[in-house]
Amino acid sequence: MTQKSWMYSVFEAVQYEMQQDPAMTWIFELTPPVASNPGLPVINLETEFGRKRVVNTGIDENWMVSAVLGAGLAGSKAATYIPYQGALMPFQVIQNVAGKLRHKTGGIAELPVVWVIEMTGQTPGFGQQHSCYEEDSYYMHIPGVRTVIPSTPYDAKGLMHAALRSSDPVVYLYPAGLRTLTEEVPDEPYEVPLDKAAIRQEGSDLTIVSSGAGMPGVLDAVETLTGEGMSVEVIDLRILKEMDTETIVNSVAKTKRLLTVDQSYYTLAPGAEVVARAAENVEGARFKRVAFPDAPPPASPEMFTWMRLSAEGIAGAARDLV
Amino acid sequence: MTQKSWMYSVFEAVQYEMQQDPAMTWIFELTPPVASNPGLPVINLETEFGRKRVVNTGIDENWMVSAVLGAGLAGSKAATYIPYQGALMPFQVIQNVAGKLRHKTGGIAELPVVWVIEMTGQTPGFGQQHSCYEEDSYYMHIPGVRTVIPSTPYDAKGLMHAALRSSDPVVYLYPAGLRTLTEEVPDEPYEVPLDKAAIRQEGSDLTIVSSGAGMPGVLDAVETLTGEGMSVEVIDLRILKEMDTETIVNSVAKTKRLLTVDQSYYTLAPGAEVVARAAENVEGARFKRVAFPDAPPPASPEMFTWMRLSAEGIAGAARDLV
Amino acid sequence: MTHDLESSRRARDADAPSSESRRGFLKLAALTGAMVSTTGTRALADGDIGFFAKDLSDEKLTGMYRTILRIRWHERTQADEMLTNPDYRGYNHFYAGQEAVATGVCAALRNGGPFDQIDMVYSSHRPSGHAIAKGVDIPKMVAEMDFRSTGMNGGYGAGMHISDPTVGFIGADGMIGPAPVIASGSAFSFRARGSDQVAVVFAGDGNYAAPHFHSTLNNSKLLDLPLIYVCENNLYHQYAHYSYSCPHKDIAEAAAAYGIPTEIVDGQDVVQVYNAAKEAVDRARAGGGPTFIEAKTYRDYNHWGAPGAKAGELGAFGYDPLAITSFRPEREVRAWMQRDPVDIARKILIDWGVLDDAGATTIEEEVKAEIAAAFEWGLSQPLCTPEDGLKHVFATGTVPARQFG
Amino acid sequence: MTHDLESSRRARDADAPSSESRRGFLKLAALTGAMVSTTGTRALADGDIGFFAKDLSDEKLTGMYRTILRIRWHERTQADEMLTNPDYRGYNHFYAGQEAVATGVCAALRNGGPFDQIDMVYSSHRPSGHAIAKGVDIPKMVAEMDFRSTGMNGGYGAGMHISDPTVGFIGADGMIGPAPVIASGSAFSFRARGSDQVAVVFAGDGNYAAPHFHSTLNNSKLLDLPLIYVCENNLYHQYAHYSYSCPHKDIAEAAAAYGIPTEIVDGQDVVQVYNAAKEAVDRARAGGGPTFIEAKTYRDYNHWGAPGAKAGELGAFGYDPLAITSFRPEREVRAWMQRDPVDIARKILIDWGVLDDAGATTIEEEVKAEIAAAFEWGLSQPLCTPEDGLKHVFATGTVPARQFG
Ligand SMILES: Cc1ncc(C[n+]2csc(CCOP(=O)(O)OP(=O)(O)O)c2C)c(N)n1
Ligand SMILES: Cc1ncc(C[n+]2csc(CCOP(=O)(O)OP(=O)(O)O)c2C)c(N)n1
Ligand SMILES: [Mg+2]
Ligand SMILES: [Mg+2]
Repeated sequence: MTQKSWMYSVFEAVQYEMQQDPAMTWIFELTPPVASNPGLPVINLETEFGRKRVVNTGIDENWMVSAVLGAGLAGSKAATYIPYQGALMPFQVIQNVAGKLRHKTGGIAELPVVWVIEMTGQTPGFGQQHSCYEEDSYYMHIPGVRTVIPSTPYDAKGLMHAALRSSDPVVYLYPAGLRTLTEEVPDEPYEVPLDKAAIRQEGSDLTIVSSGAGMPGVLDAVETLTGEGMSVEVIDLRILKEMDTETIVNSVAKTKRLLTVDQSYYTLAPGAEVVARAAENVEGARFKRVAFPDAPPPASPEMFTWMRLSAEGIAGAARDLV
Repeated sequence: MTQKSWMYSVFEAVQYEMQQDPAMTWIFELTPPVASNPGLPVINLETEFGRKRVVNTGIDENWMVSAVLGAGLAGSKAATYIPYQGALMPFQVIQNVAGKLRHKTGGIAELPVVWVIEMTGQTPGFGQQHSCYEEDSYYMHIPGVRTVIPSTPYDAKGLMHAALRSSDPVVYLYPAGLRTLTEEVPDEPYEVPLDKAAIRQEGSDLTIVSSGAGMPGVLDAVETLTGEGMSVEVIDLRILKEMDTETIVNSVAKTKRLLTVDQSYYTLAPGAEVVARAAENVEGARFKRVAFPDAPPPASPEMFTWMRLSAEGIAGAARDLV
Repeated sequence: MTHDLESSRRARDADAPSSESRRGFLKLAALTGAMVSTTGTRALADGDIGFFAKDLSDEKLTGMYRTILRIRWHERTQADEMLTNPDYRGYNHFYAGQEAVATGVCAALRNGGPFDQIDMVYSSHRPSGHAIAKGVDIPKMVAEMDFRSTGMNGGYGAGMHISDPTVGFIGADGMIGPAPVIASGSAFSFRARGSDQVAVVFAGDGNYAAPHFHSTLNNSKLLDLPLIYVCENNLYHQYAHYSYSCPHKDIAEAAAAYGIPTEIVDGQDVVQVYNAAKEAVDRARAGGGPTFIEAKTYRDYNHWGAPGAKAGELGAFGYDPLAITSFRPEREVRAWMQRDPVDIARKILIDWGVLDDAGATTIEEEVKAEIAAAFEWGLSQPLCTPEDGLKHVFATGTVPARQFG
Repeated sequence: MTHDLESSRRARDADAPSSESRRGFLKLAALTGAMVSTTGTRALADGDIGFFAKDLSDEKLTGMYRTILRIRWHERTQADEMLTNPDYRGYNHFYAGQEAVATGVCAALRNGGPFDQIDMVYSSHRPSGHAIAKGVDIPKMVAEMDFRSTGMNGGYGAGMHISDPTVGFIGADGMIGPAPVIASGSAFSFRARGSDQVAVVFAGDGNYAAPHFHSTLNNSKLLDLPLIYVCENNLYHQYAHYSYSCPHKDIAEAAAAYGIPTEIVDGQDVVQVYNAAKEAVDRARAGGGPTFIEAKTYRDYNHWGAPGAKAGELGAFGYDPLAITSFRPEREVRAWMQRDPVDIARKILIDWGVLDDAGATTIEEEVKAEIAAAFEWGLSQPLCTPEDGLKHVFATGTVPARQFG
């Protein structure tokens, strides 16, 4: 076990799977398939596997995603890395082709494909268009596609292995803000299951549910709240589709208080679904949602840092609820 | 006042606005801008306004939507009719350009544009890909775009007038299944506001919230339920963005029972947002959602008619809840 | 259930040995050469229709004729079902008139064998001709199109979504735009894994205007992908002539601009189509990259279903009521129907001495019987079980019902 | 705050009377003609650089020189801020090296007057040169780029989203793909309402691969739209040479395939760019449809911000650390910087007798002072009010805060 960055952990999984399967391909555009980590060899997929299998293409994210789909249909494991700027360019082909393919063929089509789709780090100054934190909702509504959103290097690696080994298409949301997050990550391959939320902390007063780049702020807030004597149960969704209802409902049944935390816009953020499932299944609970307002993210750092998630905002909402 | 079809009512509004504004344009692909109605003159935008203003284009819905956006930015009122097959082709430009334009320019950009986007009628046999009932959720999550979904000919006309007169971009969802629905519709122009839900019936035992092509089934179910002595309040959302929270919360505060009904897939259907808003604001209520399962719509009529909304399914869920 | 796909599959196998002597080509050219032209680098002598087909076995040539007939009679039978049988629920975007295109192309492909060696075909909303030419099981396709649980795809997909990867028929796609791009992805994977397979996409003239057209050709050229783009230019997209969406007279010009070899062929003549496809396939297998084939053709029916058609008769007439900007004149339909791909193929085979008139008629009768049996079998199959709609969303498991709250 | 946009706006006005006599063109051609070529129908005599610019007033020509300098010094000042001022938060995708393109094109446009008569420019992620050339208020742009509440867009948009429709600068767009298609929509509306306005889009070589490229050119040609597509081919997209995404040597070939008139110009030479733009504008105003101009050019800085640059010096050197497949060699940067658009413009004006050396230097000093003042003003402006982020989502009202639960 070594301390590894999120980025390195992801590429370690990809490298391993490409070594195992000589047909597997990787398509990229502006994010080089390169990762380095102190004390470990540099990973460079392009030089290791050559330019027939690892291709640097033009600015056409729809082609990238569609090509990977076609490779999968032809029996080759395939993946691509879509930078956040192009996060929704390939939406239609995922929504109306890929997600429906297995079903429309009566179970015949196999789709061993992974689309890594970046979500921007919440960098002040980037402004409206370079701020795709919102895509989680769009991809989560699609049936037939497993949409995952890791929040730790450990999960990032394990979910990448699981995704690449699955014959279902996987949208692997990559929160760019977590790229340099570091933790102990095993060197050998392992899988994190594609259908289980993670309980990051157990508690009895309140359930907080978040995912992806929302998690660090939640954990900070929870540290404060715990210091104040509140017993918080923290759930990291990890999987948006199929969402792990059981873990959520069991927790809310216990705490009777649910706070959801989303970087996405309030309306129909993943938290809406979490609240709705809990509300359908648990009586007499109380609910609250913290999210980005229903406004595009402004460029001005003053406006933006006030509008995005903060540990204080989360903690304040938690106090209100309990 | 004359009995008019949904389709005729919509084109009556478009025709009027094009007569008022000689710069206004209409772009179509396979849906001719033609409507007829017993006792009324045929409307044919192409012959009336000529092929410079009314254009029949190739199969490129992204161009259609983008062109309308560009026309709007250049100061021309503009609209297009996107058939359901292309419902998500122009998604990115609406999500990442149009919805953010006013905000990113600090309020300067004016966008007097309307994108009519069809949702399929729930015709058995069409199957997965020709079944875009799901788009309401995708468009509803976008800030900066007013997304409306009329369910009656009266609203269809009034919302079209309001949409064409608004300087905000409007996604006007057109449930194709309602095309031939008929009611009394005034001949003169009028507006239905872009921010108000409609209470279709008042009641005290239960609130049912639905929209668009979900409404006829709800009204049928409510007739049965009323016959059984249940007092149902029926809300037609009409506007998905900005959703009229007040009407929903007031109703649920009264009835303490909320049933949402969506043609869209269960996960993150508009009903998720309705439930979440009510759950945040009303304590001690009970909630239930009826929706299409998280599966693509199969072609087989046996499978499909069992999976889609039905008045019996809705009535059954209502009885369970009360 | 009587249908014999084996023999025709063998006949369609492009890799079968071909030892026959050359045949009287110039004679044929006089019959069919009118529309021949190319934009590729290879210039054909005036009146010359190419050469590959001359070396095919009688069995293979007869198989092509049989395939054309199968497509035709499948459609005529289905159209009659739609027009006369109130219990029939299937539908189709009919391919009649265009049969020689699918047949000629697929005859140049590898249609059987292990999945990692077979050539792959991507089809459109107008798929039944491509499917039959690629070798799918017709009775199962008939069952699928009428939503039967034993259909090719369990009744889940029907008309616009039929698929059978075991013969390399990746399948129909109801959307205009995505299929060619996805097909280029299959071609990408062939090249990456060092396979000599080729990917073929059939797309209409309407697909030209889709933004995906550019992506497909650009990336195929840049990466030298073994992709064959077969543009079936039947002059119309849904309700408008292609000149409303394309500034080129020949759509192939657009492909040539990328530096991609192109061929324009008479899509009514299966031999011409085969020759062009064979050359494209050979080039692609040898690592020479993509080819764009434009087949000039026409559909006998209207865009969708059988409006304007009469039971027992081929073709649909009268203006399509929804086509407001640009009509499909009845005279145009009748003129094109004079150049029927069935008749042309039959004449060629008789002219070449592959068949005589009686032999051709026998094949036609056999095919009619085969198709009749396919419908008899298909339409007697069980309907689907409602709850099964919750299956096959993912590889495993069933999603919950949500329609009852 | 001292900045005088009025005079330069007047100078840039393409409709201003032009009465000057012709000037010594052949001499100039020897200086700048090396890279000239065209794919359009108009063939230029060898060594001839076109003719429109000869008839411009001294004031207009001087205005173009001033514009180039404004763009240059705005960027050098901003780069220095980024490199030396830890409080400076703005950023940019620098345009230095490409100034002649924006300047030459916008000099041929109508940049003032009522909104329904002005020509409209769509820009990219690399917008500050286009913005200045179109005539935006530079101090307000400086304020915007540093997120100030009195900035051009209230601090909401900053670097990648600047916009000022009052001068027809519809604005920057951070995405690769959409802008050209949207620009074609403005052109569509001009034609529909019978206006003689033109729409111009500036897009990089990277934009070629986007599927939108096809949509833009295809529809512009089909509908004869008054659109001028200015492709700034600076050889690289973010971290790869354009040959990784485009099979053409000249991207203009791709446009010519649609039947669109094309011009390839030396993007370092403002006069060549102006001439091509003038011809395109005249054609578009007269109803002759679109033109595609490919300007061969180069950027002095790396893709984004100022890595590899030194304060007080022009350009950035050293390999971009993220560019793994395809490098931008330092020698290439240095070679292109020899053909500096500022120097070329200055030489032309002196050669033509429009300016003498002292006059040129005076203008440069004036511009430096103007830009210094713009930064002084811009960076002393108030910051934004956090709550204002909830405004301007719609034309009226404020959306609710949701970040506190
Ligand atoms: C994205 C999209 N938009 C619209 C349609 C509706 N549509 C189905 S087929 C068709 C016409 C296709 O024309 P062409 O490609 O020429 O094929 P043909 O029908 O002539 O075989 C259209 C517009 C669609 N299926 N997908
Ligand atoms: C859809 C999309 N994908 C990726 C990006 C990231 N990106 C920004 S600029 C750029 C390169 C653009 O190259 P080019 O068009 O040549 O313009 P240049 O930067 O050279 O001026 C890329 C890939 C983006 N902005 N939008
Ligand atoms: Mg066609
Ligand atoms: Mg470039």
